[in-house]
Amino acid sequence: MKYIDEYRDGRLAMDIARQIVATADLVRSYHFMEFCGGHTHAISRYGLEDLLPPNVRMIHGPGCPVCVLPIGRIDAAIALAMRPEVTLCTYGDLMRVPGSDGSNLLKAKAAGADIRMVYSTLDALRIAEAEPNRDVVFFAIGFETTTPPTALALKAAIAKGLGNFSIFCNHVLTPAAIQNILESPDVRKLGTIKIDGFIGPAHVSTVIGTEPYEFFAEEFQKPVVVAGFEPLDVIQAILMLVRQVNDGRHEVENQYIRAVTVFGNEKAQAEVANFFELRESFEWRGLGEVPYGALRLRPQYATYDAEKRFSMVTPAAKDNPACECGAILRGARNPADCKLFGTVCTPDTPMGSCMVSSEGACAAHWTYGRLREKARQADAGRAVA
Amino acid sequence: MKYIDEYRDGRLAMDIARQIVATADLVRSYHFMEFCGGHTHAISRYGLEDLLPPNVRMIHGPGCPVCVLPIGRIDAAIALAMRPEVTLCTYGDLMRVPGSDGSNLLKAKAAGADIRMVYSTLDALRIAEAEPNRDVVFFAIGFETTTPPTALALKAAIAKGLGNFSIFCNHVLTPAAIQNILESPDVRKLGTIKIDGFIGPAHVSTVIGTEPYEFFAEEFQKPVVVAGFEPLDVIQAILMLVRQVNDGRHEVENQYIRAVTVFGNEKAQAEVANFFELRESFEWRGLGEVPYGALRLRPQYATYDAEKRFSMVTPAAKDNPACECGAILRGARNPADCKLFGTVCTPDTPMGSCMVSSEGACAAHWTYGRLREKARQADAGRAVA
Amino acid sequence: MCLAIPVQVKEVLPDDMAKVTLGGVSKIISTALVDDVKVGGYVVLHVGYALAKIDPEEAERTLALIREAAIGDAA
Amino acid sequence: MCLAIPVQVKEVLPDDMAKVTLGGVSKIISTALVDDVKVGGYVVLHVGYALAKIDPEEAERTLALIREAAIGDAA
Amino acid sequence: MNKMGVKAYTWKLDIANGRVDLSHGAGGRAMGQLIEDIFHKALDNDWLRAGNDQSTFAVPSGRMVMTTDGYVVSPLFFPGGNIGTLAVHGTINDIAMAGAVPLYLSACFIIEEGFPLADLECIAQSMGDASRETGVPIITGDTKVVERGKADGVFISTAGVGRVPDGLDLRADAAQPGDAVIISGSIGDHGVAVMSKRENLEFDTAIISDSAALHGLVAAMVAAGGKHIRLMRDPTRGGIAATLNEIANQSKIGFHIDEEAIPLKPEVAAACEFLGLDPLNVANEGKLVAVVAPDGADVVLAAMQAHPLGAEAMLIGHAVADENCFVQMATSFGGGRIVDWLSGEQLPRIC
Amino acid sequence: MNKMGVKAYTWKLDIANGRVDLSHGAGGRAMGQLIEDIFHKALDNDWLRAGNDQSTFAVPSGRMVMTTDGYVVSPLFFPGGNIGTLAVHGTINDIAMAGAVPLYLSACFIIEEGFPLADLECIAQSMGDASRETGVPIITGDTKVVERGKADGVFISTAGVGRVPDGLDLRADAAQPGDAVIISGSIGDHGVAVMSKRENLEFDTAIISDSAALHGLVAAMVAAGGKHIRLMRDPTRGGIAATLNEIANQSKIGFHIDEEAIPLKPEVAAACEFLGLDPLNVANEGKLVAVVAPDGADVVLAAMQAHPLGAEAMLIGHAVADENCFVQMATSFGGGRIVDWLSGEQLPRIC
Ligand code: SF4
Ligand code: SF4
Ligand SMILES: [Mg+2]
Ligand SMILES: [Mg+2]
Ligand SMILES: [Mg+2]
Ligand SMILES: [Mg+2]
Ligand SMILES: [Mg+2]
Ligand SMILES: [Mg+2]
Ligand SMILES: [Mg+2]
Ligand SMILES: [Mg+2]
Ligand SMILES: [Mg+2]
Ligand SMILES: [Mg+2]
Repeated sequence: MKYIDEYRDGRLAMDIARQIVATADLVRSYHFMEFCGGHTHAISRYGLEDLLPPNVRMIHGPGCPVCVLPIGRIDAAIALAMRPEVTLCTYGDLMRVPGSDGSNLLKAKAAGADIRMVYSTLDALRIAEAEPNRDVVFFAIGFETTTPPTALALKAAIAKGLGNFSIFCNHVLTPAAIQNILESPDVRKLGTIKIDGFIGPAHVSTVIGTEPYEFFAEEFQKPVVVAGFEPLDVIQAILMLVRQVNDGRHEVENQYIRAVTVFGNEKAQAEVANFFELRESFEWRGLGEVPYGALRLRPQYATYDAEKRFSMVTPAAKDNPACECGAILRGARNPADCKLFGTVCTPDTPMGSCMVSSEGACAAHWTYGRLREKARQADAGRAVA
Repeated sequence: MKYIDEYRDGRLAMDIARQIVATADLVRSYHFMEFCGGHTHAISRYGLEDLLPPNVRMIHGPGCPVCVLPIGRIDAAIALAMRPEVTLCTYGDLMRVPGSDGSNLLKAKAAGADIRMVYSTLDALRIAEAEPNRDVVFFAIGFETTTPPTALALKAAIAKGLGNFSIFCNHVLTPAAIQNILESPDVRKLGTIKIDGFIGPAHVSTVIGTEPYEFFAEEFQKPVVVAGFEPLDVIQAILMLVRQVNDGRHEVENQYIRAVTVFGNEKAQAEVANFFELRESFEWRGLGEVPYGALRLRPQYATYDAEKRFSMVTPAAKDNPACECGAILRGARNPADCKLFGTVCTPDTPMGSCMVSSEGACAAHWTYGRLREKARQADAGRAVA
Repeated sequence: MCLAIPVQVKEVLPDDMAKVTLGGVSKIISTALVDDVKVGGYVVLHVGYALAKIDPEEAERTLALIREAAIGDAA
Repeated sequence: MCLAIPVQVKEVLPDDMAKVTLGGVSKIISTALVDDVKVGGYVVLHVGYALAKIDPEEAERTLALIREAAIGDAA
Repeated sequence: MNKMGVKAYTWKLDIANGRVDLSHGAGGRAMGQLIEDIFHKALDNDWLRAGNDQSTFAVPSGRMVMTTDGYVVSPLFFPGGNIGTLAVHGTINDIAMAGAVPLYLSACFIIEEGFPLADLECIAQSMGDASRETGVPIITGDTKVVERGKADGVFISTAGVGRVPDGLDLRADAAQPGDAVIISGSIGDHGVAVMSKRENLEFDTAIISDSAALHGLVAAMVAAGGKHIRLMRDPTRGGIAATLNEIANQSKIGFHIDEEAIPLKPEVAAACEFLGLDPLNVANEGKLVAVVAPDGADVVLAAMQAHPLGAEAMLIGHAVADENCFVQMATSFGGGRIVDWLSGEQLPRIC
Repeated sequence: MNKMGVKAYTWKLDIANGRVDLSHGAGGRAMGQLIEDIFHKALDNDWLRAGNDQSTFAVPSGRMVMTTDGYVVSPLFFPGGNIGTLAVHGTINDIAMAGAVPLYLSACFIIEEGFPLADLECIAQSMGDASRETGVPIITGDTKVVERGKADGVFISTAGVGRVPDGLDLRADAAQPGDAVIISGSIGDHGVAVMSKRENLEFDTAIISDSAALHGLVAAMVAAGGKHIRLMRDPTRGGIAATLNEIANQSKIGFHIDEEAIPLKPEVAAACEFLGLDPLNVANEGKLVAVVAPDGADVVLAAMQAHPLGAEAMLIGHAVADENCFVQMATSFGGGRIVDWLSGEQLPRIC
């Protein structure tokens, strides 16, 4: 598969890893946050951490739109779906995200809610056209990548006069989240989390370009390398970050030049701007309220805005107090630190959203990381003995 | 079972049959028409014809509301039921009545029409209340017996403001049909059908009383005995008719005094009059157009009248030309006279409505009469040999 | 036509409804079409509605007439 | 996040749609978000929409850089 | 049903309030838990615990019998049983009707998304009870979950195998003129019990389904007069009218039966009056019709009447030579009629 | 399926345009005609023609195996097969996975009102063809019709019985550390072929389902090295990930497998990229996983590769001692990962 296989060459990765070892300064440590779940997934899936020297460590960031959705938004979506007139369309990823009290959309569907899994906003539109008696709501989630398809669906619904289509908008914004992390007390003042640089999102950046990262690089003096999601992309990006740190640079570099430009996809940006506007504040699970961290429909499209159309209320979040997702999303803790990990919380019985999405740090650690953790512990045991 | 078992005593029936033999004048013949399918059913089911002397013969009349429904009304009901917004509710009897080209409601249901079998108009109302998004049409058929329950359903729908309920009215009237038969050329002029008297309907008469039959008895000088549907009721009524003929009387007598009065159920009549009015003319299968032979909703209830609400058209009938149902319903022929009987036309594959309804003359003959026909033929064979 | 059966009224219910019974089987029906329905009385039931009351004396009289007819014309 | 794959455009269809292919599998997608989609070119596909075009020269350059990095810092 | 090996599940199934969802059919751990916590617990035997996709058993040489039936009854629970008891009894009966000894059953569940776990457990428990009472274990099974609106609560298909006693060979075409027709008890109980709970038909009656496994009764019949038995059949869908017409057509004979002789509970007769149905067309689930050579009628009937499930057995008629294959009945009124198959669905009628 | 005796029907079934309606399930003549004109004609054998509610067959003494599966695939027709071929192959395979010779099948149909007769005939014909090709007759069956909206076209449950070769005893808990894991061919073909036709997912691919009966392959394996085979399983729902995890948990071992060794068609890999799925979780219907004692791995593998259905067989890994029962995989990239069961339904993902 062109543009896939050639970026999955394990031998080349080994070679680059050797270069990282050679380049990294032995007397200092490097902590890089990969913002995106896609990078987390690649790191876990391909065992990239095993290739890195001990002084180069990756911190898994909050870049999974499923993981950052607050529990109250899931509860609100379930309440909406239970309305007899409503058909809720959603991406499959959301079906098992836990709401309050063990609820989720899969169980709501079993309890009678009309919930349809779709592959694309185009499918949701088709359903609204085919079933004019149903109130079809698209449960929209995602970062800047997934927002333009929602905008186009809304545009098409308006053009077709589909009065029975609306959107429950949960689109969130990457730069706001990164800024929030960098401004958090953990990172800024307490110093409990050391971040020496960021791997920037791959597909988000195809839309927004590299330009929006310039602000942090400058303001917080942190290097950013936008990278693709294939393992060679990631490991190359890590080498680029090590070099920037060594050089004392804090630039925005673009590893993913085959698909990302400085200004991104301006056509997509324009479509989004036509229909959406910033929310003053939006709760991200783990990060709390993020100023200007999300989008909502512009007021002129209120009839297409499910929150207004159905007077939706977002109940206060009631996260499981033992779940460490929040700290994990901010990079303050690791999945293995959570008391629930692997005991009560597994991919079959997720307690937190980090375990639901296969992009989530806990799920990635469950599927790919337990092994390495064991090996590491065994090594440590041997070292002690 | 009180009021049932005591009227099914075979020994008493034999005794009365002996009295009929004793009473009937050997030098003349008696031809009585039982108007109702209920009587036809009892006569066939209990083998009453076997008990009668050869000069007392029963003619099966058109008294089955399923059998007299013209094919065009079935076609219209199917077309209505195929409308996606319509839920058609109907009594089970109608499901297999053949429309054009082998169609019926059972097949229309299989083809996707939303058709529900109900036991009572109350069920149809419940469906309309429970499913406000469906356009629920009650496919109403029946004689005076079945009309009052339809009237009450309409009354309740109006009281409850059920805007999604309507009625496809096919209620027909007994006296009009009897008059039509008596005025038909067959009977009146050609003399091909000799009718010396009528057994009048049992349950129809609980509603309309015996009074409406006085006109025929007088005008056409034919005796009428209103009788119950149990076998002893029927055989007693035959004896009463023989006596009237012998006496030269043409009175309306009431054998079914336990449930029928002279003026019938005036409350039920009033409910019917509130909501229905006479049609100038209505097609009865077999009888053709019968003046004032049916009811329709009064114009003030047009929104509840499915024919108006859905601008229904009744296509021209396309009866199977070989089907003799028409002649059978007028008493001009017997089921065994039909070329299709028992070959292409059976209860599993009915060609005409007389074979569908178990009250129909052909179905009754299939289930109960073939045996006797065979025995009779065998006897005839022996007699000839 | 018009399948109808004689059933006994067991209980008069609100809204013109009644519980009726036949041979150990009971059912709730509408009595909106008949007046003065009494517990213990019989009605003719058709498609869920009582159509008429059964007059026990007339029923007895019919049976007597039938028996009489069976014996032969005493008249 | 944001599962997306590089696919090749096989056919440009009306209404901003295109038939794309990956490893012998083809699918119809929307190209309403990108301009000048050409048969033979590659796009990044996400939830049924092309999000960006892939620049074959830059892809080649990335691979060259990766190979170079693997060999060691010539610089 | 091969998930026994999966480690203890983190969360208990919420049987009181939970519902079957699509993950219970997806082949993962949720499915394993459903199978283990509901089916294995209820059906409880070593075959299922072995956790294979199939089960094995030893057989001696001889003739075996195999059958299957699907169960789609609505409502799922009715007086005297539920879909689970039916699925055990019905398939045992189809084995027994060959005169055979039922040995093993399989059970396949197709469950609609949203089905309450409590109902599923109740059905599974009923099957376990029925299996233990009859001594016929359910040794292998399968579970599928389909989306809401693509099934009707739960459908169960069971298959069964049994062993035919040496020398016995019952066949559909074996009835001969002169043979006796025996019914093991009253007709129509099952159909009326089920209809009494149908929405829109609801009526109150003390009638309960006759659902029962007849292999014990059959064993007694075979022991007493196996060589005289031509064939047996359980008159389920379509009632004894359908069964007798089937046999008549397959054996190319006719039947003469006597209405007075057919056991019929007064409540069933009354319910049929309410609904405009003929009890001869109404389904039974714990009755059999046996066609027996004239010489053996007495001994077979006596053996039946000595068994609890045949206490009300009656000789109801005889096979006759009839090229039309008519089933004729002498009515209690004194007349005669043809008993035909029911045409179309059994529906309440107005006329 | 006991309606053979019914006389010729007046009207032919309108197979081209007709639909199943409720009368086809009501136990009357319409049902008899459906069974005779569609099922008996397609499945064509003496057992069905005998027209009993069960069928009999002779067996020698020994061990037998019984299994059942329900088939609810959507869409019903897909590249490389349909629900009918699956229902024959799948149940034969569950028998074959015991190392057994499949002998007889039963088939139970639950049909939704409105289902086109032409589709039903096509499915029945496919089953007849599959039955003849595999040499395993369908000797008994059942048909039920449910109302529109209470099923999904047609569901089929098949059960099967077979004979276990003397001395063979395959068990779910028999895998031991060191055993070889062999797969008979490429993975994921069936699941991808079916998904390619799902509404809303539709994509074009030349992939066809691998649906096939594996008893011939199994016979060759047993003949070559039966004593070395610990157990076999067909990786259907949940794919080889589920199958290996099941075995690991049942045998209390772990597995180490090698991604490079697992046969995978490029189109299947590509389709999985499109849908965000892992081919290890995707269903197969004509593949088996065998766990074989180390000494027998070569001879069993060679026997498989000599059979057309095992031509691409590969040794993909080994069992290891592991109290966690992990299935671990060396990735083609050079790393390692845990292969877990899929949680929840297999759904296309956006992230
Ligand atoms: S393991 Fe589960 S409970 Fe713990 S942090 Fe992760 S998602 Fe939350
Ligand atoms: S037998 Fe059939 S075709 Fe002939 S008159 Fe009767 S219903 Fe019509
Ligand atoms: Mg809803
Ligand atoms: Mg309709
Ligand atoms: Mg059977
Ligand atoms: Mg059966
Ligand atoms: Mg299975
Ligand atoms: Mg049977
Ligand atoms: Mg199986
Ligand atoms: Mg299987
Ligand atoms: Mg059966
Ligand atoms: Mg299997």
